[in-house]
Amino acid sequence: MKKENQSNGLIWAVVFAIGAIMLIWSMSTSRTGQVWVTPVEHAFTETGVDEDGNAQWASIDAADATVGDIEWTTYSVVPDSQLTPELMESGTVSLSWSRTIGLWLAAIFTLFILSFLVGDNPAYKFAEAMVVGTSAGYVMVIGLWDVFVPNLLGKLMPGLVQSFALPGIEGSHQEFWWLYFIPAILIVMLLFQLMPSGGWISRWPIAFFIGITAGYRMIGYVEADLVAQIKAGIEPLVAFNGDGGFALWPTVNAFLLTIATLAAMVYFFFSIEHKGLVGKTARVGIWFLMITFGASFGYTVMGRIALLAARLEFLFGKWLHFIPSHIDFSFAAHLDWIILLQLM
Amino acid sequence: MYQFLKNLDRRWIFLSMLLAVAIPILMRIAFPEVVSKQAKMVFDAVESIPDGSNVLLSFDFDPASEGELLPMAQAFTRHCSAKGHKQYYMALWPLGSPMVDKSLDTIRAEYPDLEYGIDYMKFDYKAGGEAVIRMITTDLRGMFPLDSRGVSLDDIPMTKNIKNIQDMDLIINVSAGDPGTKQWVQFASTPFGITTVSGCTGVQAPQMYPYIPKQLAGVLGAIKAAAEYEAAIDEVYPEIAANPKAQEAKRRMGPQLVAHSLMVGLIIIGNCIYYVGRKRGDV
Amino acid sequence: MKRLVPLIIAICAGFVLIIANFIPYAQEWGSTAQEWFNILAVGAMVLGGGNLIKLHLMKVSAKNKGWGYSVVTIGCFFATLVIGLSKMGVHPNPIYPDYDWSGYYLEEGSGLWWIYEHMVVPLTSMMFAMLAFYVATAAFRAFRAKNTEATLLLVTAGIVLLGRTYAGVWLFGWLPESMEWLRFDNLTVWIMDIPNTAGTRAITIGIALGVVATSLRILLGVDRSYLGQD
Amino acid sequence: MKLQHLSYLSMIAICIATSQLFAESPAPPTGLTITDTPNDAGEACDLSWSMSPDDIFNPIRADEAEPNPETIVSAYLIERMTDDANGAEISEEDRTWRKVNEASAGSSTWTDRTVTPGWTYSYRITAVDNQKEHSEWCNGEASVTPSMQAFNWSKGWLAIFMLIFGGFVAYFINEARSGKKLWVRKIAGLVAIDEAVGRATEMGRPVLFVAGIQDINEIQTLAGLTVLSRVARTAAEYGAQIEVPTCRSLVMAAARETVEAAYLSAGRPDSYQPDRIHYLTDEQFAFVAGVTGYMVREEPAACVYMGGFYAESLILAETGNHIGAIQVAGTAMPSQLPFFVASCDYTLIGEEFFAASAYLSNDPLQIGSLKGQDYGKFVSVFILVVGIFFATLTNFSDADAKQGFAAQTLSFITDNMLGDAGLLPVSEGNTDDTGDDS
Repeated sequence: MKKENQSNGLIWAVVFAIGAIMLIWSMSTSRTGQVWVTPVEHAFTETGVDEDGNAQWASIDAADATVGDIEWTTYSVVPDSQLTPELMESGTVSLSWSRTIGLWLAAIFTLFILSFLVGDNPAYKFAEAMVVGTSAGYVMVIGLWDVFVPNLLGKLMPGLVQSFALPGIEGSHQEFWWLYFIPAILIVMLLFQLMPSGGWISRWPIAFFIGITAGYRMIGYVEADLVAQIKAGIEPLVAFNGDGGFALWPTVNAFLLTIATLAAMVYFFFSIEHKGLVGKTARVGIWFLMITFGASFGYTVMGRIALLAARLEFLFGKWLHFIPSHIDFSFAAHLDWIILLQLM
Repeated sequence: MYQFLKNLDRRWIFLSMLLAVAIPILMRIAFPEVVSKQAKMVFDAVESIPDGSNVLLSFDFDPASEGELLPMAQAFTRHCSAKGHKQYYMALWPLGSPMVDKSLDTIRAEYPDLEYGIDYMKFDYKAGGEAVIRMITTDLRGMFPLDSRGVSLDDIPMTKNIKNIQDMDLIINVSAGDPGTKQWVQFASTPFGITTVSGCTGVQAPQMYPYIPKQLAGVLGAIKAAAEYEAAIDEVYPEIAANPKAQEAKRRMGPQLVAHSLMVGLIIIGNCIYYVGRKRGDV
Repeated sequence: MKRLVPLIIAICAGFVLIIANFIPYAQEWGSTAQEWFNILAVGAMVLGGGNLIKLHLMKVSAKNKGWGYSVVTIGCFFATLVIGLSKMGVHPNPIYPDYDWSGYYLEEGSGLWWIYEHMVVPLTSMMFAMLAFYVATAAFRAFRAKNTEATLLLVTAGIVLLGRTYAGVWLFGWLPESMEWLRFDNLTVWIMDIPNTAGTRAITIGIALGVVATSLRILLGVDRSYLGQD
Repeated sequence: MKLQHLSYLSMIAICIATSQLFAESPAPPTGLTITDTPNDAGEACDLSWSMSPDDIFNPIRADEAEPNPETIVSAYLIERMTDDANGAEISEEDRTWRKVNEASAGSSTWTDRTVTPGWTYSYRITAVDNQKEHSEWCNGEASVTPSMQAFNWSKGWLAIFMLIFGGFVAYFINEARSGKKLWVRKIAGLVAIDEAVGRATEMGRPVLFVAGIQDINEIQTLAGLTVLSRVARTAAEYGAQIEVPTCRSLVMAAARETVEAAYLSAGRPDSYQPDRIHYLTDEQFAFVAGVTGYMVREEPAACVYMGGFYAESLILAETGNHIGAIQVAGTAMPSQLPFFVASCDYTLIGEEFFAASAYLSNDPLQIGSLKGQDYGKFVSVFILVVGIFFATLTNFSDADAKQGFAAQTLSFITDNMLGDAGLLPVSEGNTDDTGDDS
């Protein structure tokens, strides 16, 4: 299986050469990977107090802000199409170092992952280590701010949460708020798994949710996938035109649809041996399953290529500033050449 | 030649795929689109409801699928904005919220007359997937007491009288997986009969076909259908047709065509090798 | 005892939820349970994250091969966690400017946003985009007309691939109107409408029944592999 | 009367008519009926009315001439008043008529979902034209008190189906328990798992098991864990190492219980290494990056993928193929099946995957459930065939015979059994108001 090394050097050389040429070319002609921003001032002043005693604030022009008002600045990106040399020299926009570095990092990390195609290498290992660590931290942050704070703390201690993180929520307990002690207790029980001896307590919350899953999913699947699909399958086998005449092709299609559905279902019978008539029907069923898989494959390829196109557009467009702005529809006339070139 | 192809290093295939996608992008090749039946069904579902209807747009995808689904999501946004529908945005994926923001940016830039809170609004991301869907079919406020800016729903004109999503005239779901179209069909469209259309990734599209037309009013599968949908919009709304930003999906079809023909070429070559190999008896 | 109590918990929880589905009074219990599940899943991240860090720390302290990468993982994990939890660089919500912690944790320009935009997004979406390469090799290597089944698979895939681009229209543009159904784009529509719908429907119904049987095995206490040992 | 007078009179009449025309209001909608929405928790009321004759969408207008442009209905305004709050205090706002909805022209039903169970409400409706002129109010025939129902009868047949399917499974489990031998066909690919683990042992390389990327609130993950229990047991018996990276913390916790129990039942609790079952990250592609990295470095001899998979399926399967591992996959994600079929040595398709978890355990009770599953399938096929038969029959009969036996049976199957129309068809005299064809 291992015959990679023969062409390893050649492939690396080709990849590096293409990349280097593009990078040098890009840097000599445009502002490769630069992000320019324009500052946006925000200022707020206190306008009064509402019936609950909370201060009310209104947005004001930053130039009018005085002591006691709250002010901050954000930055918005200047689109490439608007970024002219005159604007860059006017001083109203500035080069954002953090975003420029970020863009370069993003491009380099993209290439690191891409390098896995050539073979496992330190660059990929680095990117892999980083993406695992970063994303694990990221999902924990999301879980805390999106679920833990509003849905657990916000229910159990609404006053506290209202006063610091979510000023928009009601500061008092809702009806049945104490029910949320249950998930809190379940979390504590789950963490018993960290104990060397009390690990079995953690089975309780797991068992609870496995039971819930079994009951909850079963109904959903029966209702939407079983009953509704049987209902959708009930269609007349014979079709007529609008004027009452017999319609041949719709009838053939209706027959095919029904036969194919039943045949494919026969394939899934477990307690009948696939011999004789049943065996033949099951075989036809597999054929239709294979057509289904083929269609699914074709559709999926389309999606995957769109994803790659998006990443390459990021590299060539946002980073290297290579992509021309006009769309060329004239290639439709040269389709034969494109396909011929492909097959070469 | 046969020996070379038989022992072909798979990295040459990788390289040819890279070039097949990269070259059309760099040259911005595009091809004309013919509107298919499915794209027409989806277009009609949005077009046929009266102007100003309530439309729920749930963007259940993340940056990983942005290349495939964002052009479609943007096309839905433009179509709804041009029709003056009331747009309620939500996201069931943790990283989906920024995708909705891109649509809101589009509205602000291209439809400055539309106002947040009156013509469009956004719910924040909520964890829970299908549980969120089930909940909001009966009780919207139970799940979303506030909008994404932290304002109570009772203080927003367009949500003041909305009890739950059964008040929606149409659900548009752009989805890359789970939770996504299947869950919307299972928990909103099937039990409550809310008209639903889906824009989904190519991989999901074939699974959605059995739901048409009763449980789903139409499906847009991947970038090709998005391009057709763009073409359908162009026919009715010339101002959108004139907007180069509204042609994203069509532009993406250039690399598609070249890459697809490469795929077919690879399948053919693979089978030639297999056929020759079997003749020579070394398979 | 260590298995019996959780078994009873699972059985009761499951059957209550099945019945709740038919009782209007209890129809939201399932959603509530799922909400609790999400809370528990966040709590469980302490287990998962802790385990991740523990494994990598062990690698570092044992100076295993590639321990440097473990340092990267640990560093990135804690950096993201600290930046995200402290809402570094996040401004307050403009409606409540006096609440310092009221801002959106992923606000543009903030620390977590920077990590998300320049590290999480490019890395994960490039990983996803790698599929474009893998489908190519899979097609080249695995799609061989060995038997009827494989032939059907690859012919369908080929038709759909071409039918979903302009090539499908272009290749068969010369066909007379009466033969237009043979054009790849029209054939694709037919494949999706008839064989694909049938196959998918059979799979869907089968899966639903499989889910019923699997659920019942759990609820009847026949399958208890998740319960560990006594 | 003189002719002159007559013309004066007629002029006056025209003046009055035109002045009235400008202030003309549309004709009101009629027959507002309010009912408590059936089968719910008492949180909704259904309203229906007959459209105003000035509504251009009104079907009775179909063959009338041009509508009067001054009185075309643009919307219906619905107001509500709370009569009784079940003993609670009624707020000032609720005590008077207040607008609850503006329905668009052409609509004749609306469901008010802002009601409180047990309270009593009155409704009234008016038509509004483009000049904002209101018609006279049409008051609802009676007030309504929404109440909670004890049982959702629209799901009655669903309950029956659950009982039938569940009954089959329970019956055959019981059969198996009483010692009856049940035959189930061999599922290709399951034998391969033992083989793969054996080969891994010979080569001294680990076995990789991935239980999908979903959490334990998904059935597929549970089915995957059942297979894991078997794989872990075989690995323990052979003395092979098993590696289980997980995408969710809870799956890690559950998988540890599973594997530990498997090692114990294989009689080798001392070789169980909990750290081999470890969490990576919740993020799908970061998880894949980690797993593929592990694969190219450690080169497991066997890879088993059992659970809910998404796009990562092909990345895993192609990488596994590249390192030359034996690969067995099983998933109920139809979209990922083509990739597993193309790249793995054996693939369990959809239902087979669920069956595998029972089959592998070798437990007669679990195999009994497979038999029950088959009977469920048989019932489904039967209903499908009967339904298609009657649908075809109905299609043959002409339009006048739509009330015939075939049509009624078909409607019973699709609307009652498979729909939400309740246990039995609505009686003859009551059919006119069932406008929906769901």
